[in-house]
Amino acid sequence: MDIRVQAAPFDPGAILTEFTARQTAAGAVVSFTGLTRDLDGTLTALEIEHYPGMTETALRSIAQEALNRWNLSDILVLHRYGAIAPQAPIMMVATASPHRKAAFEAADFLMDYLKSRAPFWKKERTASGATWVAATDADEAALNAWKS
Amino acid sequence: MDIRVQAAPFDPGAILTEFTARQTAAGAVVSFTGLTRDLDGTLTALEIEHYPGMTETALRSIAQEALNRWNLSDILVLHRYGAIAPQAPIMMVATASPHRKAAFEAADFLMDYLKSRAPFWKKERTASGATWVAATDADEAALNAWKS
Amino acid sequence: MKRDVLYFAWVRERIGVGRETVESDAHTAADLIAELTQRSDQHAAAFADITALRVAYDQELTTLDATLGDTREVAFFPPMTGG
Amino acid sequence: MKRDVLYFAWVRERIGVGRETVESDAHTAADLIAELTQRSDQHAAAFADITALRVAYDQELTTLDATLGDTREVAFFPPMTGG
Repeated sequence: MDIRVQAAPFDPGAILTEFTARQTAAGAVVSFTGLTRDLDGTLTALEIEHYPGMTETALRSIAQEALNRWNLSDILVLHRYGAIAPQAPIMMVATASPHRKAAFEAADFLMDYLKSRAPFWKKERTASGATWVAATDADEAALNAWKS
Repeated sequence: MDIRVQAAPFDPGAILTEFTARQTAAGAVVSFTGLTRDLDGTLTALEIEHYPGMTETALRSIAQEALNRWNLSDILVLHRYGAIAPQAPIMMVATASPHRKAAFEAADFLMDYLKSRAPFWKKERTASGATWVAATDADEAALNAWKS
Repeated sequence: MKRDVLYFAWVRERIGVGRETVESDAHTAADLIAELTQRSDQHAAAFADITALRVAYDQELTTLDATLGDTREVAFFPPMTGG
Repeated sequence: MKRDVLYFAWVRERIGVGRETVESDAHTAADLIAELTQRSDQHAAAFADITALRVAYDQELTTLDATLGDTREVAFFPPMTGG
């Protein structure tokens, strides 16, 4: 389990290379990378606030839950905080498993949990001001789907 | 759409870096990398035969089907043929979308289709001989799940 | 007892500080909110709609009606938006 | 008419060649198999269990009972195992 909370930018490809190279029992590696979206071209920066004491603990606990539910040989979760440029990587998860379905499901699960259960808050900054990103009902619905 | 059929080894991280860098409208990038498994340590090489005239056409048609079904800004499919060393990358798919669920589902779909509808055949070579890998009922079942 | 109360995101912005220490014998986070609301108009504004709030006791997510017990650190924040 | 017949994976190995040109007026791939089976013991062995086989006409997957029409290239192979 490799959990990283950092302000520094990262290259998803470099992380994937490193993650893939250390797998010895996996046939399947899935990665998810979240990028700052800038759909109307007005974003100057995304700012991410987090809860320093709690963040890493929460991410570990989410990753452990995935390890309990699926046959995984490895998990990586990396999440940035602070100011993030438009179209830059915000966060990444990677899963390795002998089975591709397990790798896919676990990565999807990690994203759903991370979105609503890890203490990060996004604020979008544009030329005309700054707005906190609102959580959506869809986020909770996605989470509930894993409980059935 | 970026479709590659090649004998040469590749670095999944380098491909992901390149793929991520060219996305301008996506918030979500999912990648899947398939590695040669060597569960009991006896594999000397995996050999992949393909149908040169048909392979790229089949991959394009599978990728087009994914573009029709999901809101995707980009797709990459890369598949090797020839001799592949143990624990080396065999193939990779990557999807980019404004929405993470679309990126996940499309990558999962691509893998299921690619496994049973693209003309590749795997042969496992060990010290004691060589065996063609058999398709499983699970492969067809995975495909049928997308039809409902 | 003395407790550290932490605020994040717009809760922090409305209250104007990220952390304060309060002397409180509140039984639950909901009770603690009732006390904090008296502190200033900013507090009252931040806690106007508690259905919009989430809470952690000693860095673990819980609910506003959970018993505080010997919790040392209580954090209030909006629904999380990571990922 | 003349048709190119291609074999892959263990079908190719059993027959001993990857490609041959045949003169055939077969109506379907199943009919073509019946003709090919007469060619050699190897062909007969490769086509012993046709439920294990997949077929492509001019590089498109189809079924053994599909009409060949003016198909120029017919390929026989086991279920695919890519990915």
